[in-house]
Amino acid sequence: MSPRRAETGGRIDRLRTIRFTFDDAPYTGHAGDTLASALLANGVTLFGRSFKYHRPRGLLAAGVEEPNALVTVLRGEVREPNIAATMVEIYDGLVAVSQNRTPSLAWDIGAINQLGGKILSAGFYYKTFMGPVIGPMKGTRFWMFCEHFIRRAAGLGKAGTASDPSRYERMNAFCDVLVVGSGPAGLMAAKAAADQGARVILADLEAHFGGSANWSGETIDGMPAADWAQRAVKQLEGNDNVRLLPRTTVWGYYDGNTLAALERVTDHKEAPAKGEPRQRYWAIRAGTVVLATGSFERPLVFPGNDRPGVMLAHAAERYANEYGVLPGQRIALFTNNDSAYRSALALKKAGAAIVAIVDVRSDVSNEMRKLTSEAEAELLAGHAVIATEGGKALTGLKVQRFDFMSGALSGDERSIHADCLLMSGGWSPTIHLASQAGAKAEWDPARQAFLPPKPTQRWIGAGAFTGSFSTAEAIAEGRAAGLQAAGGAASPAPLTVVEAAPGDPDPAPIFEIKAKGKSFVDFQHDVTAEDVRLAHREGFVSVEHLKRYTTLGMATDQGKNSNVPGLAIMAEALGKPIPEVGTTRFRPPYTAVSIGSLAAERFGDLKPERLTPMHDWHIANGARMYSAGLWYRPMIYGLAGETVEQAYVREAKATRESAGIVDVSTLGKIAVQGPDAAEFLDRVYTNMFSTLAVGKARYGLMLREDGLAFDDGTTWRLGEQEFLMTTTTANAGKVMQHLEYFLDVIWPELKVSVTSVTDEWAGAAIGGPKARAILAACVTGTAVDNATLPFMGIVHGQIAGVPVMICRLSFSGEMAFEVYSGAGYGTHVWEALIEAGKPFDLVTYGLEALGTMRIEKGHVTGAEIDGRTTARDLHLDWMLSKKKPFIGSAMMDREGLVANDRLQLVGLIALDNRPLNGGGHIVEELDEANPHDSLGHITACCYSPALGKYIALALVKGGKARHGTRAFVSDPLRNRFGPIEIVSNHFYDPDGSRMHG
Amino acid sequence: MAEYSAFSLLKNALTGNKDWKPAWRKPDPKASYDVIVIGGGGHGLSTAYYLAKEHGITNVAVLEKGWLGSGNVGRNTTAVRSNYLLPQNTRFYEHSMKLWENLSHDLNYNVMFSQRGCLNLAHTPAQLDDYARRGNAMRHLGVDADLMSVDQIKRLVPALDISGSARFPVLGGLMQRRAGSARHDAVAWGYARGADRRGVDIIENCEVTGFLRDGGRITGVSTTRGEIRAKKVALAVAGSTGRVMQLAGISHMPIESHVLQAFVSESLKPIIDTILTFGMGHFYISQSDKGGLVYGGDLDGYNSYAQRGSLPIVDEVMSEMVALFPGLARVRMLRSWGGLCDMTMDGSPIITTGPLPGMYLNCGWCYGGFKATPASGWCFAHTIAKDEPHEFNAPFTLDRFYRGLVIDDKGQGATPRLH
Amino acid sequence: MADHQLPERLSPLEPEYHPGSHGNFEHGVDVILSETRPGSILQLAAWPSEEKRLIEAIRKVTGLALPDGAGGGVSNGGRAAFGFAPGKFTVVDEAEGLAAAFAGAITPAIGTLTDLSHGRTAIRIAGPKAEWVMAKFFAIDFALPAFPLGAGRSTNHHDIFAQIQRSGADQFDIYVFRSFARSFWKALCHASEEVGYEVQ
Amino acid sequence: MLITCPYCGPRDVIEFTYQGDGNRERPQPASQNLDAWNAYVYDRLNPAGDHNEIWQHSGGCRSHLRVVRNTLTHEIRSTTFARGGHKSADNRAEGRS
Repeated sequence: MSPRRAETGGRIDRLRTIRFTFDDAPYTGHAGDTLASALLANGVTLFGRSFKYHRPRGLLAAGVEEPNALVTVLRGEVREPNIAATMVEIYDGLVAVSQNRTPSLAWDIGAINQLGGKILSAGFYYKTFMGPVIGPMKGTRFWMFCEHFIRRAAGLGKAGTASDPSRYERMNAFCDVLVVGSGPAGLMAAKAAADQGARVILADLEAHFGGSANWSGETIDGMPAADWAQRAVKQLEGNDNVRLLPRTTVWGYYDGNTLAALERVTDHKEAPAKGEPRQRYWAIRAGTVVLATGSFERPLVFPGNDRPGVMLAHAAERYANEYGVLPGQRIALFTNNDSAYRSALALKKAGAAIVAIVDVRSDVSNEMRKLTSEAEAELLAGHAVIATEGGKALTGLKVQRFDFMSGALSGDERSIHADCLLMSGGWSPTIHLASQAGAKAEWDPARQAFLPPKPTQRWIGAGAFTGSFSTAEAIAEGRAAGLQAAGGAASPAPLTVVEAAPGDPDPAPIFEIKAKGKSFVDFQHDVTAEDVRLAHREGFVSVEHLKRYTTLGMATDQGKNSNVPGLAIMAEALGKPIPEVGTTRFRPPYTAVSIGSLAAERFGDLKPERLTPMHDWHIANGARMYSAGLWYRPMIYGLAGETVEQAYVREAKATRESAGIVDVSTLGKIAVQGPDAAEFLDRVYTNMFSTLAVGKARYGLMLREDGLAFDDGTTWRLGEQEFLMTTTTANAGKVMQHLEYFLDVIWPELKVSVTSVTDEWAGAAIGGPKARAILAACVTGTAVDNATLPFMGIVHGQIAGVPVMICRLSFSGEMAFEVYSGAGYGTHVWEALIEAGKPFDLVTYGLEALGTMRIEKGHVTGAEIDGRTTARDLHLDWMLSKKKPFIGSAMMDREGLVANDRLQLVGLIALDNRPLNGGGHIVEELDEANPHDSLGHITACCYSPALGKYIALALVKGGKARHGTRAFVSDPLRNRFGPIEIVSNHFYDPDGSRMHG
Repeated sequence: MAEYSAFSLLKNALTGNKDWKPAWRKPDPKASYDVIVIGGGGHGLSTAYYLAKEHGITNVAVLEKGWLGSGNVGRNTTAVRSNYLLPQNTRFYEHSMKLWENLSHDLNYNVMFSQRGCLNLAHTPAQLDDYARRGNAMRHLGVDADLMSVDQIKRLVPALDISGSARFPVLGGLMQRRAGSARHDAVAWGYARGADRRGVDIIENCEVTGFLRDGGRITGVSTTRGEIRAKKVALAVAGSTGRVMQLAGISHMPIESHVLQAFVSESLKPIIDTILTFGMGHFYISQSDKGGLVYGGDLDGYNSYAQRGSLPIVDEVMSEMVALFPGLARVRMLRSWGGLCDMTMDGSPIITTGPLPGMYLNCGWCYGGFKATPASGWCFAHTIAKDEPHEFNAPFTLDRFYRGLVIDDKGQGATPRLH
Repeated sequence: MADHQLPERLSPLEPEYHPGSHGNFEHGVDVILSETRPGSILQLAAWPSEEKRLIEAIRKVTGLALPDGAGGGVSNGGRAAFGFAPGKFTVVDEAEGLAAAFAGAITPAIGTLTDLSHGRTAIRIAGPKAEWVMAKFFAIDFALPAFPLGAGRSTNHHDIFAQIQRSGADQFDIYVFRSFARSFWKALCHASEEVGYEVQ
Repeated sequence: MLITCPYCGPRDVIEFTYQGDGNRERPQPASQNLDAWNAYVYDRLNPAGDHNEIWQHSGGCRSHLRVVRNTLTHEIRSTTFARGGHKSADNRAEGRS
């Protein structure tokens, strides 16, 4: 038997022994143990080091609020830092290590900070480290020098860089009633709601349902409370309409009664089953929420209250009753309220000696006096603990007479030997979720606690959450809440009989004992009562200033232990009641949640891949792909040994000399249908579409409402009331929403429907002098000669037995055709075109060659239509119809949009015959050392096989007037400087003779 | 001798820290001032500070409805940078950067400005070109900028997944080395103390409930602490601009109020030594001196004054985070909060005289307000003192939208949620 | 052209479609995944106030009588129809050529017809854990009372838009954009591993 | 936040795209009143309280909705189709009458 494990008792499985290590030392525990209880059972008292002073710390709590005992759990290379040992269920092979200590927990060099003492007071860093105003350490340098060391000293656990192999998942859930917390109140609420037929979810952050019933030692309905809870759970398990979620922390209460919860599915297992997630993120949309989240016991603030061995009273009770572990053999208690007496008795029953109960109150009730004598303890009423003794474990404490009206200490100090001191500063309801839901907590002077506000969303409170601390009240309120949440009528129920220790729920309003020595308010962050008073002295008196100046409540426990004591000390300093100091609003999360769980199913799969119908063909045929938004598109089809430039030059050259084919399936395609389709397009595009003949296509330009260019593309008239609009790949979704907005909101009278048909069609653009011959060789059912298929004409036919639609339009500047077929036939048609093209030296080309040919032609794309350019800037003013208003027409002529010095589209030729870079700038005077006075920038560039030169498109101030002038490219980022000539953007075949053929 | 120094810390430690003075006084408002600055956030406080320091105007009150610094100066991710695309923005933010670089000395308050750089990751060739355009634009204005290779990035941030197998592999990045982060609250407190020591009255818990007028001219404000008159009334209430302007009878502004969430992880030993942004989404991250990872992403995307975040953005931000750092999946998000952003129609701010006589307006900080704090106050003080803008803020007029002179760094047009 | 002359359509799932049992199937297969490959997927949209005539046209052409109510639908062997937006319906037939059959029935006065037979990929999930797996992706209530038999829903999983019809008590047909289908399929298989799945 | 689409029922906000201030009036297409256009494009009421706004159910039926939502509490007061002819959220089934 380990040193502190009681012979009997607890809800652990003593037949199952579990082996684990902590800081490389092997230990054993039992199934049902947490890391905290198992280590405690093994006699471990030192669990962690504090943040600032690196003081030795033991367990303060037994649950989620533990601020001291933080460990890192290792799974191979994968690290999980900052986990409270109280929340780690042990499993065989568990490896846990302590944190924030060098070299070891017992001997930590960082403890030297304690010598800094009063220099390292709250906010000291704001007052120093500024460094000299002159010299090599001026400016920010001295601070950054100091910061280097400060950063390494700060921080808790160490995160890993090894990728987490775990799976995370999301689950969307809907229910009538979500019950948060499975203590007596929550269990009763769940049962009452389930009995009404409601869909119920019951969630509890602990591994086992039951809450305080698991360790209270009370009797409910004649059976031990823990058994009563188990019976209730069994009943719920049998219901189809109930989902039970143990190990599930409801951490966020969002708008619309949407709650976020984290289920730790396999953290307690050696390994997950196949496909089983480590954690599951529940997004729960609840009709009504029952908040039965219980309450936290508060520490008291007195000198030495952080010494290992000083613990919350209920935590010790829980270690004894739930885990069969005694946190000490000789236990003293220090309290301002009645609940500690019950704890004393429980520990006595578990086998410890209770050496004293120190109560700040002088008038202790007879009931409590009776409990004291049952515990065979000495009662020191009207006393306070003023110091603790010991090193890394408690050896004793000092008490003195205390006047709780004045706070004054008097009389002789008395020493008491004890290896464990339990404290109770009263209880704070766990109102975090209610506060997150959007309302301010209310201070209750009797309970000396913030109670939940009036609901602003659909929730009902029950039990200790509402300030009703007795189990009998919890059961009654839980049942009523469950009924109400399920819409059931209140009905008389057999009274549940609870046998519990008596006690007044109201504590004395004492939070701090002022005596010599460091008294901790925030344990993890080492914020002392003196720090709070210093903040007061310096004017940081509002609760938010207090928090921010001292870091009180900013530790991993988020103030669960420190909030109320901190406020109380500030309130006293200010001479104001606590509610006037304020309480901070709680925000999500209630407890820290893993980032992986929030990424959930998108961990390792951030965005879907969007693939064209010919994707697999491209891969199989050597295409190098790159992503364009979510799409993957071929960049080049490189031959062995080719550079990217060699490949695209070859592809572009071959296209202009014979023919090339490119996958254009990614272009946005929108079916615009209905009697008013033509009228609608006239309003949407700057140019006319109502005049377009059926069977013809037209290039169109759209503006935004503010008059700037938005998107361009061709639109095909397939029927009197049927158009196929194409958009740029990047803007497909935006254009669709733009059209839908105008049809729904602005012009609902128009009979037009728009549908995304991007995925319906596979598109292949085939261009070059031999393109028509290739089509003629494989298209059946239609001729493709100039008469049948003129420029911007559309025909229907078949290729390899598949219906196709062919439009003669050109982006490359060559005689070119876009061939559309049903997406399921895309590869079939593509392969047929390739086959037909073999005798004609057809090449496949990728986006690089596509870009090269468009630069040669001076066509614009997203690099030029960048949301800041106008039609005029891009020399597209010929498309602005004067015959009709269109979206953007009223705004496009405002002074700023027609100014002469705007950036305008031009072409550039590198006069030094060296490559240009996208994003290079243009200057009139070259100054490599101090570049200045940029005229504009390169939007796209390439080597032009057609011109035999390095060329670019650029946006240049007053660019049109600069045609024929010389300037310089100035690209300090890539150290590329050199002369250029500014020319028209139409480099190649400006009159379009090749495409008109 | 400086009030704050290592020596003063030592001296005070010896006397039990009993002699520290309040960082700023808590005066009652006077009946009138030369200038009233509405808004005790970073911008309002720095405006008051520079009015006193640069223009000798010390008969100034800063009115704050709640506690000082309760707005966005205390609810941001503390990035300081001047890596903008458009010259109007770059010049202004670079002026701010220069003020930042000497701010701790200027204020005798350590604002912990740490110039550990800001790296924008690029994931496509086109994006790399975009960043090159931006970096070159900065260089042509004398601002530091460099492109980093994948190898350099890997050395700088070893925890980053730079493998080619990532959904959006990292191809390079744009680095501004002088960028960095600072301690946000310290900026508010430092300016408050600096202004206070120069005679400015900082009045907390004083909510403006209306404007006093003489004819069309604004002559003061009514507040929860009485009427206060002033020759000039300046607004620096970003996040609440719409609400306050409505008190002045101006019902519409080219502004929407949006919520921006931010997040902090539990404290960790150093793992990210720079500010990093993701190019295929909207995500940025740095690590505070205390060790918490500080990160955020996109706006929630709808008008709100609630400071309440929505869940989908939480999920989105975390998804992008672990896409970049798959090793951080087990690190835990500790805290989240929401700040109110004045989103303008082009994503750039407004610092101007007017729009009413006697009024001066500083607003529209979108989510770039923190880094602007020094220059915003500096330029606003100039504008108030001289009744005309400084050249740094001359482009940031209110009428630029209507005249087609927008400063649209992202090219998104009049859709505030996209800036 | 007659249907039999057409080559077989290529499925976008092809390289990732692995018939057989996968995941944690040793404890039983709890969902079955398949691509149903209908020949025709149409979208029909009625002008406001013409909805009844459109519903009647659907009944005439397909024999499917749509129940009243938003998102109402019916699934009948090889054919299915459901509403997915105001005045808008998806109609599916295992055979090709349904567009031609509707050509005369949907006059310009009633509304429009858009053929999406290639543009949407139909994936079926069936089995006792179908609701559980679906809930991993979509924020809608899949419980039978909330999502009755035959009904349709439009929803999305981030970038992936989906129309879903309940075609059985524990069976759903999911229509996704073809270009996203492979990614969605892979994610669906991944999410099904936990319960054990079979691809048919 | 949940928005009750008149067609699809209550759905998570993730399915919707915010389309901004619903109070704005677009001038007649041929209007040359630049002030009116400027007001339409750039000016916002931006109230702290109930706000009339447009949302698109972009991840659902793709309808645009008029939503009255409180910007202080995010409470949604009403939801109707932006396009006439279809009824409000209270009458889902009537969408097809």
